[in-house]
Amino acid sequence: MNEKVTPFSKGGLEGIKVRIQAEDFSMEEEVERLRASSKKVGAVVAFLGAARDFSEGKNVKAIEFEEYKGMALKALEELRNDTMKRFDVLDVSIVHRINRMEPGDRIVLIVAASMHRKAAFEACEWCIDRLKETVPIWKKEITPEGDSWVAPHP
Amino acid sequence: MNEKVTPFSKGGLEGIKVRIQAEDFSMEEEVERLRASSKKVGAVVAFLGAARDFSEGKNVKAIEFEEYKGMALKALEELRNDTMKRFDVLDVSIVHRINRMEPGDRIVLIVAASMHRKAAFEACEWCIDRLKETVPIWKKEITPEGDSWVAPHP
Amino acid sequence: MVKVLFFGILSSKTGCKETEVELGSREVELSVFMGDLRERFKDLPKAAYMIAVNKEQATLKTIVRDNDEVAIMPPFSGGSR
Amino acid sequence: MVKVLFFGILSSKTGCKETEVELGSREVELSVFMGDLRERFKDLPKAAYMIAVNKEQATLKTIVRDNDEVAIMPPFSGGSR
Repeated sequence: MNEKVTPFSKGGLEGIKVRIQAEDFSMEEEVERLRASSKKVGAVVAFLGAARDFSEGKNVKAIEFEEYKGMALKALEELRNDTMKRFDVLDVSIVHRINRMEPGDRIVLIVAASMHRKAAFEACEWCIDRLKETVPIWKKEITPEGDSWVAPHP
Repeated sequence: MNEKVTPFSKGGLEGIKVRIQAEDFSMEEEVERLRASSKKVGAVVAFLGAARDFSEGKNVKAIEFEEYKGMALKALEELRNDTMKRFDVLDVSIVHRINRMEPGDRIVLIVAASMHRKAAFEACEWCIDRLKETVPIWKKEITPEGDSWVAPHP
Repeated sequence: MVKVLFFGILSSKTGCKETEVELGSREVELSVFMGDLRERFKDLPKAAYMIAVNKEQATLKTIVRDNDEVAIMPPFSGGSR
Repeated sequence: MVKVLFFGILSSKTGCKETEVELGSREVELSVFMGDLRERFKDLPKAAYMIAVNKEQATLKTIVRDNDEVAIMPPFSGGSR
């Protein structure tokens, strides 16, 4: 195991399950961590959001994410708690990257583990929808003409 | 890349994206293969089905999957095609393991890649629901008292 | 010879995974073929979840002839729970 | 001093990411605080998506006092498209 543990607000496993970090993450590691947490796990659903070819006719070279440090991680923790209360899941983890990202880079990973698959699908989808509404992170586009903040999209 | 390519019905990439095999699979590898297939990929949803603690009071040591060889893989290929026709996804892959499995073992992986996340969630969930109806694979439970075939569950 | 395969619980019920049926040059509808088979395997249920002839889903009207493969299948149970 | 943070597009509109406001020993409702701030930053929109005081979501009735941190936030845009 080469766990790349990054700074997080709480010590212990809880903190590992909710992270904001510049580095890339390992999907296998995140999924296995959740799966190994209980023998009851029958289904794991993972959502991976990636930076796709940006341009809609624009000359976007990269994107950059900024967080409200201190509040964004707290919001992610609340989001995880809300998800676990709302759905019949055994565990949930959320990783969001910040700073500069180029096309193809992985931005966000949400993993939900449950006994039965329906709950994991629902939890995972709800969680990413909700993340966009509740977590203070903003994206801007980097172009040769300068940076511009991106209006949110659903 | 240490791709463990197992026998499949067609050569080339198509075959790799639909497999029935005894060996375990790498989630990272499957997801990256799909993600790398197009710069348009903005969302990847992966469903992992695992063998959970079997027993409901029963003394189940392991489970075993049997396929109708030749027909099961063809059914998986049709399932992949149907999923890609039905949803706005860029790519889909399906891997189902057979033979003996113990608690915690990974059984099935379905990965859907799309531009927008909704299609990937829908495709992935539809695909696993449908797999249970259309792919000739059967499960039995291995107990000290003998084996018994499992009635299907939704 | 027609090769006959029983899968899952049906192999337990019939006590057989694979058998052969001699049709000679006769060609019969699957409904007839299944009727004859039930004479031999009394515990074979009246309805199967799916029957395939030569790995293609068949109907009771499908014609069975020499060298065909008939697979008799109970409901599938792939995937995790 | 009250620390004031502008995020995302609001930092572009105000031309400022972080500033300070002197309240002395006064305690004011956030609505008043924001009114005063708009005097200084004419391009600050009337409504923000969220305002937090000390990293907790605030309402226009929330009291702001010395040493508080006020963050003024436009709609979030985390996640992938």
